[in-house]
Amino acid sequence: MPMEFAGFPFLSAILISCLAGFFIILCLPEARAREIKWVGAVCSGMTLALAIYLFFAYDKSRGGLQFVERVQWIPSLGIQYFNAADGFNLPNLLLSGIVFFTGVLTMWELEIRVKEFFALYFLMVTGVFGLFMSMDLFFIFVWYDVSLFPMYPLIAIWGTTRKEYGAMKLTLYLLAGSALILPAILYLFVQSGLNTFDIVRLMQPGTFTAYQQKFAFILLYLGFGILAGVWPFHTWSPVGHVAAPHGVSMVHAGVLMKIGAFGVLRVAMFLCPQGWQHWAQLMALLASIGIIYGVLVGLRQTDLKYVIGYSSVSHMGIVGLGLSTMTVSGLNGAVFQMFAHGVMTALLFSSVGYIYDRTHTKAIAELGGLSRIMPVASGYFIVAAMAGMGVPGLASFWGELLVLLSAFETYPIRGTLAISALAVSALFMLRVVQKTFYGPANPKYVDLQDVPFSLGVPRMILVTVILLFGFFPSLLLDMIETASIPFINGLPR
Amino acid sequence: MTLYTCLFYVLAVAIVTTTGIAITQRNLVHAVIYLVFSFFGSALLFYLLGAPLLAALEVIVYAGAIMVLFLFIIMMVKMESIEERMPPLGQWLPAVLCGILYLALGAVVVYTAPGSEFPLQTAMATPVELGKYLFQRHWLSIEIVSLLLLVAIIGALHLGKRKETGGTEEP
Amino acid sequence: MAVPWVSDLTLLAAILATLLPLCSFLVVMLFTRSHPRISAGLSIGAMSVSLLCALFLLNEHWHMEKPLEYAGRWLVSGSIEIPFGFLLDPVSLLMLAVVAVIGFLIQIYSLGYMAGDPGISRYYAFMSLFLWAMMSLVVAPTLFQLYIFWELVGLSSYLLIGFWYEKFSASQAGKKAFIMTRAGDVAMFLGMLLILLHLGNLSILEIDSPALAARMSPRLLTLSALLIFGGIIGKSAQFPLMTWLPDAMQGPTPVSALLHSSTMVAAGVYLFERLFPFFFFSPDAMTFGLFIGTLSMLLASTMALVTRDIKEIWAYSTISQLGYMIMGLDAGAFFSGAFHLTTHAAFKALLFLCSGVLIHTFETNDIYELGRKGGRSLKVPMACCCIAAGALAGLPPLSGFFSKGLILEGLADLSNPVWLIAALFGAFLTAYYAFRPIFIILFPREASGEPEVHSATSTSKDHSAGHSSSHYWLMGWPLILLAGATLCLGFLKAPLEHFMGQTALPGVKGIGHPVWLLYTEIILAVGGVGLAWMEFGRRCAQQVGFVEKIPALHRLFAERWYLDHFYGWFVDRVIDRGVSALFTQNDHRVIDGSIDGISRGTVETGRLISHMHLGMVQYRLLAMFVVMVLLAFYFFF
Amino acid sequence: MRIVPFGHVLLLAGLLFVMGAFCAVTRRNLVMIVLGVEIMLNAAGIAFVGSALRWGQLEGQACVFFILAVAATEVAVGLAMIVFAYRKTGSFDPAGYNQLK
Repeated sequence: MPMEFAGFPFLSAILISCLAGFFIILCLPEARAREIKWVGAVCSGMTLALAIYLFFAYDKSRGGLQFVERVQWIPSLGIQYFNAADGFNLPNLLLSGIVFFTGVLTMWELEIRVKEFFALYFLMVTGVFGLFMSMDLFFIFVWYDVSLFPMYPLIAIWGTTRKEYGAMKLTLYLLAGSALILPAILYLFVQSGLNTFDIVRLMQPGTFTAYQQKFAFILLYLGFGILAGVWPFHTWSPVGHVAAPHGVSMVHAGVLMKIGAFGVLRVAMFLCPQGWQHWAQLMALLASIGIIYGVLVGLRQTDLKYVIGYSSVSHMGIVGLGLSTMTVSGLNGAVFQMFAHGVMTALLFSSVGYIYDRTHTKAIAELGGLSRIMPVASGYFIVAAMAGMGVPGLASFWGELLVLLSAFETYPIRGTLAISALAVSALFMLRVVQKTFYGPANPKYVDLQDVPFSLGVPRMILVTVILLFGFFPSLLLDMIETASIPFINGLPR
Repeated sequence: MTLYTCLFYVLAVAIVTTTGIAITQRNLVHAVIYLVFSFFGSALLFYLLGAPLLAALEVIVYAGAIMVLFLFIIMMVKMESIEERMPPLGQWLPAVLCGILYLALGAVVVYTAPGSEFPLQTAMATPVELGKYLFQRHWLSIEIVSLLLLVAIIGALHLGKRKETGGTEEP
Repeated sequence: MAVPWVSDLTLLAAILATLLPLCSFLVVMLFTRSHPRISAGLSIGAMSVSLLCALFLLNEHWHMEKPLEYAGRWLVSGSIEIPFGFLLDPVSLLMLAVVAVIGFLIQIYSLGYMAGDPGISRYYAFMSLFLWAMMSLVVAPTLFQLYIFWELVGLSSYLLIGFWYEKFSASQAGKKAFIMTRAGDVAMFLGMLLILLHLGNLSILEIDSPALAARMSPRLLTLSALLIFGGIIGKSAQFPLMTWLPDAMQGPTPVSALLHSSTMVAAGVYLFERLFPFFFFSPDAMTFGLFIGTLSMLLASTMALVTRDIKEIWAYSTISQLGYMIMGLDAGAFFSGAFHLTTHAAFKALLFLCSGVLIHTFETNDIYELGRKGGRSLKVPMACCCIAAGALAGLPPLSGFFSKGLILEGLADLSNPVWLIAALFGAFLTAYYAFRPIFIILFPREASGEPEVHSATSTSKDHSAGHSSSHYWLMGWPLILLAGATLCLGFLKAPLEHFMGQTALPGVKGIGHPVWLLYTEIILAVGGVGLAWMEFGRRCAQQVGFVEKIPALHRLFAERWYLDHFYGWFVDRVIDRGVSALFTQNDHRVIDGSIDGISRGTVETGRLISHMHLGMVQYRLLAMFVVMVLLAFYFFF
Repeated sequence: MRIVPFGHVLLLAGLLFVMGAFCAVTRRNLVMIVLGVEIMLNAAGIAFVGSALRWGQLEGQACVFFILAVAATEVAVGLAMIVFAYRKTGSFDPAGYNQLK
């Protein structure tokens, strides 16, 4: 097998530590819940450490693909194990690491069927990491499905509200997405005539005709777009988020939805740039509808997690809008927003998780006045909600700013529509904050404890990340730019 | 318009009519009896079309053996008394539609095919000729068919055997 | 990023001035939440250093030829570059000093006012955040940075207005403030993008230079000016986004003082000052601004005529004074607006702080009740209050007289006399409503047929008396300082005008000084005070205002011209029950419905097909038959 | 001596075939289904005999011979199975035979 490794295979190490966690947990007996959680924490911490290392070890001045690992696997079909890091996937890898680690810590209090939960959880995250780092179409598809199928048991067993319905809906939606992706990938494979699934080779200009690109792009866009919550294929996401247990919601909204957007970027836009240019108008339309639609529907929700779910729809609309602009800033903003939204949603779900574990309700009407009872837990939520409104100084502001700016430049009317959603999103977030955390304390919950320090760790990490990238956006943007500038400049005119 | 032509049409009408009555009869015994007439008609038609041996076999095997076997079974299990359910609409409507389509298609094909207007001339293949032909050309098939009949007999025996009593001899 | 800059003392001072409050915010939030004394000390300490730096900067650059600009790279994305830095010119230096002074005094005052509140650490943290945001806004060199801090100012005022979050009205008011200003911000953001698209960057100095006018067509220029003015409308609570400001008094009184004088609402006018040349290039936008300013000024004055809540009166007066500033600026008199902003900051802070003492002592906001409980017995606050009200009314020789006079002179230069007449009428109303509460508190009438509910007032009075003596002077000193400022600021007009005029701003007119205007102003102010005296002050007065004698008018004013009803209706009916409900239904019925329909269809199809798998021979026969027919068709055609 | 055009024989066979198929497909009685199959076989036989005359070949008639044999076999086995099934379920309705489901 011909191999190519540039130094120590850090990317594979991430996958291996995930899989190692998976197998160790499988081997441990069910009763040793404590050990299982520690194994989970250590392995996920290792992935986070590796992701952070990669993020800072990446040579920004050189750019391009780094940490390349390539092994021929099935040469006759041109399938290879091909991982690499660039400016687009490193932020996402970092995000996955953060959300994964904090997700494990958030589920620290889980008591039922701990072993199965963490095993499935690790499997899901393996798929996520694999997808982000893979540069081979075949593996992208495989990882996509690996990350999806544990969702069903995770939601259906450990979920809460209408869990079977939510799990079923989510799984069916996402499988429908993969049913669109697979033919598109095979179509590209066959049409290229190169007998390879290698994205780098397939993305050479002139590989596909304009017609082929248009056809494949729309399939890939819709297929991955379903996972990214593109309007009108978004209804799985609130339902799924509500039903899922908190740690899963975190990964789900924080990372899994990014997979969709990342897939659109990595597969659809990389391979079919002309298709992208052709369909960009449609993308922008759907995205801006999604932005305003998400907040308006969220306005009427009565369940805390539904609210977050719809805000995700809106924020992912911003990502989609950024991807549709065909400008450097739009792409930067989109990738930045992927990262920022991931962290922010993870924080939202994490704090809601804490509150739900104590009060056993997510109905906004039944909560109220929580700020008095648990100021710290409320504080986490409020910070995340502020981030959701795009308050400066918090990470998602920059993503929104860049996206809206370039959207306004490219599509003035749709951009204006999306910008006007800013006001509504404030209304919607503040309404939730007011009803849940302000007002007189509910006597039912007066005796509840605030977040102790040990349980606050994951939330603190997330807040720190939000603030860090809110104040120093260049940390992330410089990284993204190493990928976005060559990509945009390389587009056929 | 020869006598043979008249004969053919008379036979054709007779066959179709009796078959039609047979398949719509609710009483099974009547249906079988009508079908026997249909087969007699077919036998005559075979004779008309120059196959006397086959005509004889038709009468003996079809009208004689097979139909009698039917009657025998029907009477054995007292089937006349059983109410037959009307088939549902979803069942016979497609059947009728397909039938009509099929007939229409057949008619079109028959009339557009080049050789369909070819007039049939009377001729006769004597039983001797047919017998010789069969045993010269198709002796292996004859053997296979005989084997098939044997297998069928054994199979029928096996199926008809009553488990609890250890089996009764079935004709 | 500050390393090579440290040698520059100016820059160091600017960095210190703006950054220290942020540090104190972070430290308080993260570490000293449970130690109120340390938190307060940290916050005040940071603020005092900021104050010193601000004053140092003002002193250092009292004579400057051209604006100083420092910028460091903050963010680069494609062609968009967002620098972070400082722009120091007379406009920003003066405002920085004003914010620092008032912020510092209010923080001292809060020591007394907030004593005993469980959330005092949080209070000081938010205060620091607020002041940081405002001071950074003031020195922002680009519209981007300004917008960022503009949003942060909105956020921190949201947090402070809703500080007592257990009170429904407080959290509601905070929300309202944030959302209404956000609505304006959306317009401002659009305007900003419009400029960015044509100019390529958002440096304030470049926007103010005539180069921009050359690059944009007049219509686009007007459009972007109007959009940015939308942001000002929201922030400075002008018509039609004015109703959040009166509600914002639900926060602690020092917060209101800060909010109304030098930070939140001042930010809007400050932006106008900042972009004054830019607005000046589009006469249509200027006229529109004049119209909005006048309208808000008059509307707010009428509302102030009838309300009984002392803080609400001052809140309306803020709106009307902001209206004056915007009128002055829109009339082209740049210095008049800036000067009125400065003097207003002093006397409005004073007014609120005085009322704060009264409210703190008597635990009520109602002016009649304050009078009845003996508001006149608090000598220092009442005296200061009178001075401030006099400044508000424009009585000579207080500061408000000079600044308002400047605005009137600017308006007199306009060809259309309508604006001047409106402004003079407003001046009369101002004097009237400023002294109405003063007289009511000073000369209480016993049981004038007002059925007041005396619920738990006596106990609360004891409670407040317990700690008031020690805190009284903590609150008193800032009052006296501010009263002094109110008294003398007017005489600083000439040096300030010289200072502000140093960096040549385009479009500033030479202002004439018609003498009759001065007299008219004095006569109207005195007339307004006199009318208030006639109705509320003299011994046999009924203490019923002339507006209250006309029920319809009274109702209209008390209901704030039904603006709130309109917004309530709009948010509730149109957005919440209209669009939002429609979309929710769409989600449930159409999208989910069709998806569920598909799944149900699949299940039904499966059931249909499963009929064929009943083990029923006839269906198979039928299928064979059908397939045969189809095959026949296929082969023959 | 002419009898009829060849097409008419084929039409007759086709009509009979359709009748048989109809019988086999729609009647809710196993015996009638087998009967329908018999009719179809018979129709095929007529077509064969006609073709044999048309081309003067004995091959067609030979086929009919085999068809007869197969028909006899089929009826023997089929009827035995009917009896068997009747003993199992007590019904001749094909819809009742869904034990494999």
